[in-house]
Amino acid sequence: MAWNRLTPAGRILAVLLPVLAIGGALTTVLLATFGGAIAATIGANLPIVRFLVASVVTFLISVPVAFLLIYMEMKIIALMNLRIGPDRIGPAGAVMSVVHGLKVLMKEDYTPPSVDVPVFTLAPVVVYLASFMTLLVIPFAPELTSMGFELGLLYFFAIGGLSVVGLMMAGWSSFNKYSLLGGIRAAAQAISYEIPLTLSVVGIVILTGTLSLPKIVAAQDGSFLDWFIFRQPLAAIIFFIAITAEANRTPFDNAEADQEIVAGFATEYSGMRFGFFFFAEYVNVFIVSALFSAVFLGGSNPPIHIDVNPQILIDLSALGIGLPLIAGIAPIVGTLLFAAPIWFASSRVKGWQALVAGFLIFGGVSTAAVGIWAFVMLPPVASLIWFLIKTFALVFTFVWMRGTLPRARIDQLMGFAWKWLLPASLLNIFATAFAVLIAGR
Amino acid sequence: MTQQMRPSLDDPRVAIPADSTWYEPAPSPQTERQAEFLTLREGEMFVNMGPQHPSTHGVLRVIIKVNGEKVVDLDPVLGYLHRGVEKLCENADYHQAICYTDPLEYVSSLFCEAAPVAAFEKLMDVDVPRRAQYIRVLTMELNRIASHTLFQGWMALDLGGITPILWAFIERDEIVDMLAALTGQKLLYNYYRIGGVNGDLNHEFMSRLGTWMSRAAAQIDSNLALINENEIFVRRTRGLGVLDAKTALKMGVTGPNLRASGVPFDLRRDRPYLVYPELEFDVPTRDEGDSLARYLVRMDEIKQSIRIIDQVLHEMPDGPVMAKLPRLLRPRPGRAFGAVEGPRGVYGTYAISDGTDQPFRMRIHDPSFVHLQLVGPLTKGNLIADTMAVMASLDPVMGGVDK
Amino acid sequence: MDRRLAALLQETFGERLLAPVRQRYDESEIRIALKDATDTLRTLHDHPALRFEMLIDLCGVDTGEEMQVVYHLSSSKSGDWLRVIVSGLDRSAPRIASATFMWPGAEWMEREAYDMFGIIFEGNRDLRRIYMPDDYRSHPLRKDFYLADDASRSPAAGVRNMERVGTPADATAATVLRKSPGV
Amino acid sequence: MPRIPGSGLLSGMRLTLTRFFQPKRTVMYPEAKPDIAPRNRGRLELVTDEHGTLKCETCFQCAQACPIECIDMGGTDTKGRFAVHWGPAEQYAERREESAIRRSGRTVSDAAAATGATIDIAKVDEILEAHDYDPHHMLAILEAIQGAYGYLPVDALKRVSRATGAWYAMVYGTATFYKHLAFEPGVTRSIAVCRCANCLVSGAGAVMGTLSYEFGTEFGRAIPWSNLRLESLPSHVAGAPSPLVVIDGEPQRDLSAKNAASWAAALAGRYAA
Repeated sequence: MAWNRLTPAGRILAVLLPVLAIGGALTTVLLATFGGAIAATIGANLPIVRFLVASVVTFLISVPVAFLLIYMEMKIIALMNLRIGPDRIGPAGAVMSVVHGLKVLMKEDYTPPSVDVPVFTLAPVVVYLASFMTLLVIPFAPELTSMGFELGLLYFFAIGGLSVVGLMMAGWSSFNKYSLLGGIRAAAQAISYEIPLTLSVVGIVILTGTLSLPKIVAAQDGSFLDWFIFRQPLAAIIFFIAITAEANRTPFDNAEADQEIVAGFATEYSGMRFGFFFFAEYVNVFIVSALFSAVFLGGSNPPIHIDVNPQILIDLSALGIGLPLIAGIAPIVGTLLFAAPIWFASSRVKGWQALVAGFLIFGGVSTAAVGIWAFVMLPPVASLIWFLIKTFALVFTFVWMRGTLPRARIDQLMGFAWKWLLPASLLNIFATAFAVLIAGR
Repeated sequence: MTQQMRPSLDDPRVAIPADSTWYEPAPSPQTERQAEFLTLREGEMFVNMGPQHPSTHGVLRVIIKVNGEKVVDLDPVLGYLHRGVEKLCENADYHQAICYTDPLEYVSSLFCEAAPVAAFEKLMDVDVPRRAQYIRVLTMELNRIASHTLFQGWMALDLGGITPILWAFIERDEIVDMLAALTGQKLLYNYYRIGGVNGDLNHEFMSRLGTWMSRAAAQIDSNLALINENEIFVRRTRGLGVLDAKTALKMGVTGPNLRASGVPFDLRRDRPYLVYPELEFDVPTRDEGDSLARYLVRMDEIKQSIRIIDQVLHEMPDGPVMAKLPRLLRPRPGRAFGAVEGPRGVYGTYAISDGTDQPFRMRIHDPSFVHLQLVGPLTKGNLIADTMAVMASLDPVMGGVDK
Repeated sequence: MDRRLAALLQETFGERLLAPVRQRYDESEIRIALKDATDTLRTLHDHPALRFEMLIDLCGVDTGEEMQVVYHLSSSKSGDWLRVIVSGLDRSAPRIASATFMWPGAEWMEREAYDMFGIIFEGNRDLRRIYMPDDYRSHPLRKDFYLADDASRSPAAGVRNMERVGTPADATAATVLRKSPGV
Repeated sequence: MPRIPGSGLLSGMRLTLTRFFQPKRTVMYPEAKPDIAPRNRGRLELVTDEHGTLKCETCFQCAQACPIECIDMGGTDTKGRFAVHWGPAEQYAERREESAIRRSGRTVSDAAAATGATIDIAKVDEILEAHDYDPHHMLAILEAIQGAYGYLPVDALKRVSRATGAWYAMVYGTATFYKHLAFEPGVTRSIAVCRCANCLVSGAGAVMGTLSYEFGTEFGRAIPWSNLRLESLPSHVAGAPSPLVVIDGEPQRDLSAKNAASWAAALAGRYAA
């Protein structure tokens, strides 16, 4: 038979091509028939569609963000330890965390006997869900906010607090005393620090009169002196300490203190279920950093507004059929253009080496050109970059703290929250309210 | 489906499947104390730590009875690293026995060999050449620094700081490499011989020592700055596990742990051996007796050790490093106790000779063994996290404890 | 080392000493009988001129004919070290009063001596095995404990158990015990 | 001196940030070899002089002094036939006994040290003679001894060790490694087939199939109607005939896939209880 003589690739093609052809035809027919109705439905339910798209995109970006943060943590702490850290996989070891993720995927997913199976299985899902759901309200840029609804801040605290439920579930269901201790520590700590966390932003809510994160960011428009970190410094300090505890980061990582309770709630987890906890932790770090930069560091606002307004308008549609041609030819011409001087400059450089170098240079130059153009011309890009710079500066601070500080003891930690942070945040609220009253008169 | 159930030995109120035995320690009490320990009151449970646990400093198993996070009682279980060194030494001749004592305490093995060598030299009335004595002092002090820097790292690690241990290992690695250039080995030096040392100082060692000395003090000081004044570290250790002088003496505590309680007991000064009487150094003591004091006393000792090394390098005489001895050593029947002041306390060896070429009995006393007894009394009433801090501050090494 | 210490000890204990006080290098040594052990230790601890308050080491010794318990004490008054040898414990059933009433730190060292020699310290609250597993039957440091030799070298070659209680069947008393009565 | 709260934390943070930019101390091991001092004695090796001859004069002092006996000396004689350990074969036995006495820490009487020959050692000598006292044929020797006695007596093993110069540990190890060699007179009789690659290629699989079919049981199980067991051997020495089938401790050299069925029938008759 002809089938037997086909290579594997050929077999795949032989199956795919008819399927694609039939599927394409059917889709065309369906679109032609019901297209108007579908478009009308989408148009009528735009918020729902927008929500679905936003959640999918949010879910998808959470994984690379976690990979990036894990790599940052490995590398930065290594450098602070006077080590080199990951350096083998990818440039400067950058792909190391992805490989870790793959390793976690491939490991045995072991469910110990005598655990409470449904709860044990659901716990990592709940934790991960809680952390990436909060990503929805992060205002990356004025135009790039997934769900900029009015109760954003409240939603954030509510959903963020939900991850404790997952940790408790993990701790309880594991049938392990370390897990139990870890889960209960996590719950106690999160509940204690929720209060100063929430109270510390009340001052800002009083000042701005809104709970919507994009509006809070918009309220900090102007120079960097308008940022709330300078207008509410006490709140910023309290908030920073509280989010450190919320994200279970050193010096408040008691829930998984490996010197004391091995791995806390995650002790009995292995494989990808452990991976979910691990990812959720780093997504959490990213989220709390983003929140801090949105609320206190002006979010997507640049520190100083420089009013340069170069109009680099490129009307791509004017090119007509020339656009695909240019898009096809430009890389080849550019590569040759950059390769030629290298090849002519030295006789030791082989042709292919010059070509590769030319391609890389062309890639760099064109990316830079497009990037600069986008930064200048597209406000969301500039805003996003400012936002990410601030966020990652905070992430760096978190990693830096992890590289420096020892762990606080659980009772000192709780005492600190109740005895110091809570009164301080209340004081901040009263001071702000008083100031608003005075100024308002 | 009815499954046979039975009450858990761990907590009698919990019913578990009758055929499951694997998650319970299930010990049967053998003594009064153990029976008391195994009785659980309302709200208490056992938490088993070790033999594989991130902060038990080796293969130590600690059964902790907790009430919530509060430690009610604890029972260390030893023997996971027991090698029967004393018995092996009884079946080896005097030279070979020294080799067995090396791996007892892998963090500071020079002290472990210094003690039996001292005992054997007393048995055989050997005079050690002065140069060899200076070399011994030099290498022992280097080893003390290596041990204390490592202690600093471990202490911080047990309290959750991950950086100091790696900085500490940089210092320790340099010392270890230096000693390897002198003795030939990195961990189990086997360098001291009855009547001297195995090999004179060489150029390799001296050049490494010189470069290290030129920056050691500053580097160690700068490492200390990371946690010595750190509020979190200080708050976690100050007032924790307070050991007063009287209890310390009764418990047989020696070394920095005793000096942190205010008793200036240091063999190097109180019962001088080698050339220590000729050297000038202080015995740092503190009165608090808490974990922080134990930590700080060790850090002060590093500075004194550097001072001693400096003096030794200046005053080292020329001469042989080995006394003239017969190949086969048959000391007269007798008894001797050799003791040295190590980084953890008194390392002692009680050797009995019966006139043959093998020790009749060789008793090895290790300070960590005594100090580990204190973990229970010092942590009662504190939190689980404090157990780690107290254990780290006592600085036991399981290789020495388990012999 | 204090030469007067010998005279003082001789004067204090007099007839209790089984042998004259020996002093060599920086160690003094007295030897007492089993029945005097507790009293002697208490006197050494409390006597205003002696004050041997620190227990440096406690260990058992099997001489092949009898058991001994050896205490190394350090004086907080003069800094002298003293070795107290309590001899005359029965090899087949060694018993002695515990020193934990005075030095709580002796508890584990007594446990070790119990584990290694089978010496029973009366009054130790926690006298159980410390190194060997609970179900272990013999006491490894006794002189009649046959060291399991390398399988290739020993005359019985590789078929010997690690743990053997009592004397091997194929050995005569003279061949097994390495005795040192003078110790 | 009152201090600002948090200043200790900040100074620590400053220190880590300085270290962040300092040169790193990692030794990139496989690429960069560590700097090892010339005095390092991490590895034992034989030293040669400038003419290329070994400096070691085989005085055995190092081997005797080594407490954990990790130094071992051995080789073959000039004809490449006899294995030599700790010197010439005739000396070796003496030295070994001496070492044993020394290490066991007690004096051993002559009577206790002498090997009590409880078996007729002549058969062992014959077998050894047939194999030219060559320790390289250890498996064949042991199989032959097992054939002669039905099991491996300890005295015979000692004799083998003494005569071939192989360490007792080696003999003992060889004997314990192969399942078909027994130390006690057989109680359970067994039919064992080797399952190494060599044997499987030359038909062990067919033999196993035939036997399990004929006896009506699986490998690793006892045969219900007799005291016979079917077993599979994990490995097999190179050069021995294949497939290696061991019946009742006796290696069968002429059993193959073709005649397995008739063998099984014969065995069934022989062992029927």
